[in-house]
Parts: sequence; C-alpha cells; structure tokens
Amino acid sequence: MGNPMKIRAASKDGVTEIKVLMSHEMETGQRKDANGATIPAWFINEVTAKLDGKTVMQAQWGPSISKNPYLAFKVKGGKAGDKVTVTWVDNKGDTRTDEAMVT
Amino acid sequence: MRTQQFERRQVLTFLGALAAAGFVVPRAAFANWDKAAFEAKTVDDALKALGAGTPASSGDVQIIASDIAENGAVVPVQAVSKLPNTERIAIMVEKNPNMLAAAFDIGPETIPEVTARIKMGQTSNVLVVVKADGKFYSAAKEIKVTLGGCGG
Amino acid sequence: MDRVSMGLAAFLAAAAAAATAAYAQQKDKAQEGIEAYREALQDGNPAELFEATGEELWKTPAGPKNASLEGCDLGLGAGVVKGAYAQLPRYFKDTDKVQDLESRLLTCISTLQGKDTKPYIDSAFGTPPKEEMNALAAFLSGQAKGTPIDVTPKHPKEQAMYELGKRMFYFQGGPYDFACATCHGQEGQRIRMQDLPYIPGNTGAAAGWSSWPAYRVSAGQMWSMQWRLNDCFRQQRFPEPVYASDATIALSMYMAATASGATMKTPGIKR
Amino acid sequence: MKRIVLTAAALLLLGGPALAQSAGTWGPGADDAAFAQMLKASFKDRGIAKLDRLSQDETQAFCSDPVASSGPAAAARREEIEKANLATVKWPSDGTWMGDWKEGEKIAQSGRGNTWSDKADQPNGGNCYNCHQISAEEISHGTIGPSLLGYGKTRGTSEDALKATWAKIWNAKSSNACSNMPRAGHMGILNEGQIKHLMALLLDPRSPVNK
Repeated sequence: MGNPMKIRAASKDGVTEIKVLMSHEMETGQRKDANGATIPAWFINEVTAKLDGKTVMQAQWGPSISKNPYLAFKVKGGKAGDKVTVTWVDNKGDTRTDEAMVT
Repeated sequence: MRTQQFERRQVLTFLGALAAAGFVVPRAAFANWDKAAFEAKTVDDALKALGAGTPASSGDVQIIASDIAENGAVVPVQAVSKLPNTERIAIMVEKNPNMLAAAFDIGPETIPEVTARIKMGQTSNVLVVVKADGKFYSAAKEIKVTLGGCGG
Repeated sequence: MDRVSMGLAAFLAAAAAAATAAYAQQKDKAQEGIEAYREALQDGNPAELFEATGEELWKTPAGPKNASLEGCDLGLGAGVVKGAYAQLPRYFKDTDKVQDLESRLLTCISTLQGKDTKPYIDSAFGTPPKEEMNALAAFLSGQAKGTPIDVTPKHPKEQAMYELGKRMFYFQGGPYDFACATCHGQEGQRIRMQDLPYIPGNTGAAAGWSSWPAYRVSAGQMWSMQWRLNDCFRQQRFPEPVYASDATIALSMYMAATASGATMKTPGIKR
Repeated sequence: MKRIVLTAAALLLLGGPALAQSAGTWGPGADDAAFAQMLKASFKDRGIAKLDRLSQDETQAFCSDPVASSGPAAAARREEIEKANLATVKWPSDGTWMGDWKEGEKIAQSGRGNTWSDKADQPNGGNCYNCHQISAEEISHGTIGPSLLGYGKTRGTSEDALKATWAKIWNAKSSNACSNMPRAGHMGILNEGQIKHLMALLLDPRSPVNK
C-alpha cells in the first residue's frame, strides 16, 4: 500500500492550488544492484486527483519521474472544506489513496 | 502484450478488492497507461504514439525550469499552456532512455500549469507537448545537468 | 532545437575566446541557474514524508517494554519536542554525557523501550533498523523549525566537547591529508558548484547546522546529521566514524555552538 | 598593578583541573591524551579505509594546528617541512614529462578513489576540478585552488616550469607546507603515467587549458 501521501490544497481568489508529495521508489529499470543484476522497474504510472468528487487531473507517468514524486497544479473553483482525493497506481498494481481538506 | 494484459488483470483484481473495501475510486477513473508512448526510445516515436505527429512550435507553450540542474535525479519543471481548450500536456526528456516522463490530462476546470520533477541522465533538451483543441503544439528548453559534490 | 544550437554556439564562442569578462559572465549565469534550481526545490520537500513516518515511530509503542518514545527527555523535559532539537547537543545528567539528537534517541530507545541499541549502531544508514533514526530526526528537527539555535557550552563536559570538536575539525589524516578545515576552513569557496560553508564563522556554521537533517535529492534519501557527518568522513578518506560516537558529537557541538543564534530551517532539502 | 595581575594568573593556573588541562591551541578538555582517546573510541576500519589513516605523519601533525603552523614563528618549521616533502618527489623515470591531455582531462574530472566505498584495484581520480578551474568548457569547478586556465600559455614548457609543475602534483607540500592540495604522487593516489597526463592537460599547447 505504500506510505501516506502529503497533500496540501489551498483556495485563494477562486483558484485551488493542490500540491502532492508521494512516497515511491520510482525505480527506472536501468540501474544495477551491487551484484550486477538489473533492478526491475517499479514506478507510479497513473495518478488521479479529484476535487469535491470531480476528476480534475489524470496523469500518466513513466520512470523518468523523480523518486518520491511531487506534483502541483491549480484548479478553478473549490473552497475551504472541499475534499481533495488523490490516488496513484504503480506498475506492480499497488495503489494508494489519500485525502485532504481544502484550506 | 500478454504480459501487459496479465498485469492489467492483476491491477483490476487488486483494485476490485480495494474498491469493495471502499478504499479506491472506481477503475473507470483511470486512463489507460500508454505503453507505446512511454516505451518509445526516440522523440519521433513518442510523438507518433501520442498521436502528435510533428507539433507546431508555439510561444504559448512554456517551460519554467532553471537553466542548470544541480543534480539530474530531481529537476523541477513547470509546464504551462496559454492555449485555449488545453486537453493534455506531456513532458519529454530527449536524451533519457525513457524519454516520455509524463502526460497530464487536464480537466475543463484545471488551469493548464503543472509542476513535476523529472530525472535527467545528462544535459538534454526538455520538450513540452500540448494538445489543445485537437491540435498539437510544443516548446523546448535545454537544461544543463552539472556534476556536483566531490564526486567521490 | 534552434535554441540548443544557438546556446551551443554561444557557449563554444565563449570558450574559444576564453576572455575573462565573458567567462565571468557565463559563470554568473551558471550560479544564477543553480540558485533558481535550489529555489524550485524548496516548494515541495519530500522530507515531509519522513517527518510523518518519524512522528508515527515516536508515538507508537515498541520494544520489550512496549513503550513509545513520547516520554523521551531531549533536554527540555520528558516528552517536550517543540524546539528541543535547536538546543542539542547538550549535557544530560542521567547519562553524564554530552549527547546529540541521535545518541540521545539511542538512550531513550534503550531505557524507555528496552531495545538493544547495537543493531541501530551497527546497521548501515538507510537500512533497518537505523533508517528509523532518519525518520525520527526528520520529525524532531521539524519540531524545532523556526526556533533559534541555542547551544552555549556551559557545563565543563560541554566545553570539553566543544574544544574536542574544534580540534577534530582541524585534524588532518588519510592519504589526501584532508581535515574538515580543508574544505570548510576558508570563506567563500566552492567545491565544483557547491558553496562550502565556512564552519568556524557564525554564518557558515548556521548554513550547515540549520539545514540538516535534509532530504538529499541526489540519492532520494533522508539524511540525519550523523549520516551527513559519516559521509563527510568518507569523502575525507578517513576510516568510518562509529555511529553516535564522541568524535561526531564533538563536531556537532562545535558546529551548533558556532551557529548559535541562527534560526533552524530543518528538515532541509539538498542537492 | 603588575603584582595583582600575576596573582590572578597564578590563581587561575591553580584554579581547577579543567584549566590545568588546557594545552596550546586547544582549550580545556581537548589535550593530546583526551583527543587521542576520542579518536580511538570513535573510528573503525571499513573497506580499504583502515584506522592507520589516523596516524599522522609530521606534515599532517604540524598542519592540524592552525595557530601553531601559521605566523612568523612557524616560518622555519614550514621551510623544513617543505624541504622534506620536496625530497620525496620522484622525477619521471624515462625523461618524458608529458602524456596525453585527453587522458589528463578524464583524470582531472574524476573524484573517485580511496574512500571506504572504493575498491583498491580501481584507478583513482585526481579530484582536480573539485578545487580548480582548468579548461573553460567545464563550468562545474571548485575555487579552493587557483584557476589553472591558461596555465601552460603563461608558463611555457621550460625545464623549470616542467619541474615546478611536476613537483607540485607529486607532492604539493614541497612548496607550501600546509597546502590544501593532496600529495598525489607521494601518497600513491596517482601513478607516474597519470601525472604525465595531467602535466599534458596543463602544459601541452594543444590542451583546451591553453587555447
């Protein structure tokens, strides 16, 4: 299930800014371990964000996204107290969903 | 292909179980991961896979990033589209083995400005490709990756 | 594409000319670029993920005594975490020792939780169980963020630790004749593109001390101060310092006392 | 007045064990015995980095005290140390001074070697760019050492210039007792062939350093 995400969402002048930190190795599949064996690729490949139940962002990622990914974007609308839900799925099929309130 | 289908079934089973437990949003919320585009080894192949062909260079597509990265493991990049009806924003790193880093599907209420952090194996062009009103546009910026620290 | 070839042409032209003025300008641009990069990193610090893990470790009962670490006295009284990190290292009566955060945590892990601390000392950084120390350091240093560093050696053992740390700072050894002072003993120098804080001065000591523990983007790891110092000694070509040993605490005491008065910005984010 | 000061000083000296321990540059509690004890308890062998690396030679011991090793009083001792280090320099065995500047550039770029995570059989880097500007193309360079851009252009390749450069790389303490620069040849960091490549990087007119 992975570790919890850190989600921040703040509404100002009719725009909600959403910032998400995710805990993930984002292994490229290009690296080798100490014994010379290739470390298999392991990365988040899909991220979905919802604001107040409505999908506002769907991202597809490759292994070129940095370890412990950070994603920030802005949405028109949204107000304090609205619920932000972020879900990621990785290429091994592991997934995690976390929520935060807009402030 | 078989492997991919198998993986997908696994994902579905896993998600199904989680959904039943009330943990996740329905499966339908996810776009299909574009394997062809993400496994493309050249910019042209990736653009083809994204259906972008040869995107027009546009000043309305902006890449906000420092000219130099102190470390290639984490390079902050903001991709901005000033084009009306932006549907999709993709970030590519020309010299990475997996050159497509990310593709963002933008909802109608979402402002087409996304910030992400990408890996860069070496100094390279970073490309942002935008799909707006069904057409494709792009911009490029070179980001230098420096060798840092004592190198020991 | 055009931008690249133009950039390259300009770069080559500058290189060919090797004129001091052109070079200086280019260098300034490089410096500017690096500063913009560092600023962009500040926006989202993955250290926060480790702070969350550390908080859980702090609050969750564990060990033979099935106790949490919440009763740990970090110097401001049992269980007080707010600002405690900014006043470490310090002398502790119960152990009759000067301790930094991590050596103090080992004491609490032993006394409160009843765990054997040897695996914590001997395991490699970033592997269990020592990885817990990075998360705890992220959490506890975060609890001191924004508070002033307040470390003034008063107790004779604190004063001795400070002096030993200062002497350690200048101690040369190994095949490269390196001391900490080789890189951190002059003002305004760089190694490659990295500015080297001048540790014997307040500003430099503060630049270092107030920003560690930090998330290292190069490795994608959360580094405690002990890990930071361990890697300094590695690059110095020294043998390995024992985890939480006196040499590391002495150096920390020297740095923290020199940095006293500056504001804690922990946990930081670094290249 | 004088008497009072003297009395006060005497009192201080007799004052307490902490003060009595004060030794030279270092304050109370950091005398030789206490410091040696701390070192012994604080380090361990790892990989190729063994504890014997903490046993200082004369140069290292002298330069580890910033107060005692600087200033006019230390001038004679500095000169002695420089002489002793100069005597360690091994000159090129076959009379040729310069190798290939391209190889030299690679050595100058590399900072690898001699840490506990390195293996003994891998060639060491020279660490040069960590501290010096060398060729103009490399913008990621340190500033602890002076810029070497145009090094050969300003110095030429006279016997004196060749010798001075060789001696500096082989044993940097031969001309500056407490230089921050490692003694690449003397300490076995780089071999004769590698040093020749670095010589070429600095002095060969074809090297980018001299363009």
